Amino acid sequence: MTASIRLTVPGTLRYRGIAVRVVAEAARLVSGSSMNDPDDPFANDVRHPFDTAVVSAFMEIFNNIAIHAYKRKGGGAIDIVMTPSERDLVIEVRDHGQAFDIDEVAPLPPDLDEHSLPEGGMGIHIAKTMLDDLTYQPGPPNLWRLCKRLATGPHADVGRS
Amino acid sequence: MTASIRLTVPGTLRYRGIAVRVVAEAARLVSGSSMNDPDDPFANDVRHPFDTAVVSAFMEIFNNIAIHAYKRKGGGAIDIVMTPSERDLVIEVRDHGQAFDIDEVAPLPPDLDEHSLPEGGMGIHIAKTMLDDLTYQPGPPNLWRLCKRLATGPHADVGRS
Amino acid sequence: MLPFEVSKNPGETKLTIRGSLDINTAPALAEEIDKILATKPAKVEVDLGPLDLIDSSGVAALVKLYKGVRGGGGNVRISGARDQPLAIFKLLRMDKVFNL
Amino acid sequence: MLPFEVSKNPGETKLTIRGSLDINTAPALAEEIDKILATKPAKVEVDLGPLDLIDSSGVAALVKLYKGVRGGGGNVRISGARDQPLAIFKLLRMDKVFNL
Ligand SMILES: Nc1ncnc2c1ncn2[C@@H]1O[C@H](COP(=O)(O)OP(=O)(O)O)[C@@H](O)[C@H]1O
Ligand SMILES: Nc1ncnc2c1ncn2[C@@H]1O[C@H](COP(=O)(O)OP(=O)(O)O)[C@@H](O)[C@H]1O
Repeated sequence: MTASIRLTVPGTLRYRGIAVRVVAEAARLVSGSSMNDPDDPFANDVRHPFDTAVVSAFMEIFNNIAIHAYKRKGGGAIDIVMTPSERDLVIEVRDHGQAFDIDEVAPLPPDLDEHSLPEGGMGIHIAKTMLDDLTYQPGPPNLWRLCKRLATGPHADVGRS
Repeated sequence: MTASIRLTVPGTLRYRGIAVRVVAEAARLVSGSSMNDPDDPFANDVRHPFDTAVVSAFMEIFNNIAIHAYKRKGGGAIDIVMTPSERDLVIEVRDHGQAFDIDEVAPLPPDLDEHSLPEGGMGIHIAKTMLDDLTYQPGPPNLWRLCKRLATGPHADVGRS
Repeated sequence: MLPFEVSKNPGETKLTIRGSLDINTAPALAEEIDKILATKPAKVEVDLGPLDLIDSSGVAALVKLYKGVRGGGGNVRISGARDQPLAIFKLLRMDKVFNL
Repeated sequence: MLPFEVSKNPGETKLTIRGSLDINTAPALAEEIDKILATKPAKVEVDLGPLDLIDSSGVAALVKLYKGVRGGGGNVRISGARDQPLAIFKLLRMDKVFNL
């Protein structure tokens, strides 16, 4: 089961839905949440904690590439390679947009109250916290590597915050 | 809107669900049946006649590659390039499995009654009839080209039988 | 969960098929069909209302059921086909034989 | 169809959000939120029961609503969050502020 699935789409938000669906399916191949729900061949809820973590992180990475790397103008592709194994899912995402320095991204304030609720700057934090490992290597192509391991204990696969 | 979406999956029936979903989404980009149904982000019914035709044809082509070209053993990839435009969807499907002579495929009997109902040999017929154009070019790689145009008149996009 | 349900009443077997009847799900239905045919049913009702998608493997399973029941002298009533499955039956001109 | 519904009763505005609240759907909600805030509502009920998925853009829209209503002296009650949206609120530690 270490064969890869590869999806390449234009780097705009129009193709976000397709990419998110494929990633959700790839997550399901690992988590075992049924791929062919007989009740609805296209049912696609994200319920399993593993699927939740993978899809949540991937949505942020995709948004950021379309918005920040490609500046909402497209002009390049987003290339996604998903490698499901029995224990984990590794997703590599490549783009040819503008690179950035991920270490300069400010962390979220540690204690939130009503007044400090953030209205932005949550994407990288969500992706990092949902995954076991997230790395970014500026390119070209810029390369994101997302890794999520299937937890064996209960309640162990969503977030580590 | 002439950018392409490309999906590559291992050539087994395990990946059929992912491929069918992506093709359904690509069809929706052309037919305009909503991709992000707000009521259910993952709702994926195939209802629009254009989507019906594309998905019906593609399912048969995918099945045949996994079963006949790769003989249910995998061992190679299925590479799918979808090019949606305003008026049509072109899907190219490539495999490195065994080639065959499509002209030798026997047509279905023209008149069906209870006794002549077929229990096989319907796949190519379904794909051809659902599409505006279906070609096969033996390889390697073997290349299927599926084309469906968006009909402008009513009731015009399903089947031509 | 299986993509179909069978309920048996005296003199009638009812089969409800849901979701996607395709190359991945048809084999399980074909096994069930063998069991149904072994009972030599006089009447089989097939409800395709909850069926969203079908491919030629799924059609083949239904044809096998139809021929098997008719060959044993029984009757088959298929109802509820809609959307993509209905388009497929029409394309194959099975809508008339199946009385859809 | 919009991914949200607004109903206004005297003294209370109810907002129901469904499906996916994300970078593609949040802008329409943000416009609606501007309209709601312009009425200086005393109480806003947000029902997230039918919400399946949210991303940081969706969260930002809800934060804007929350801060706007509170800043105008009103109250916000958010209820019904489940599955992926609930996981996101917990991760961001907003579950406490939002009282989920
Ligand atoms: N893929 C990317 N390419 C270029 N810049 C990025 C990318 N992802 C994130 N950034 C930068 O990092 C910042 C923080 O990203 P994020 O945490 O997702 O919050 P937000 O997108 O809401 O600003 C962004 O504002 C942007 O400057
Ligand atoms: N992709 C393919 N590669 C090799 N042979 C194929 C392929 N597709 C179809 N065939 C051949 O054409 C025949 C007819 O295909 P089809 O009409 O789909 O019916 P069925 O698959 O039920 O036999 C198959 O039995 C097979 O011999």
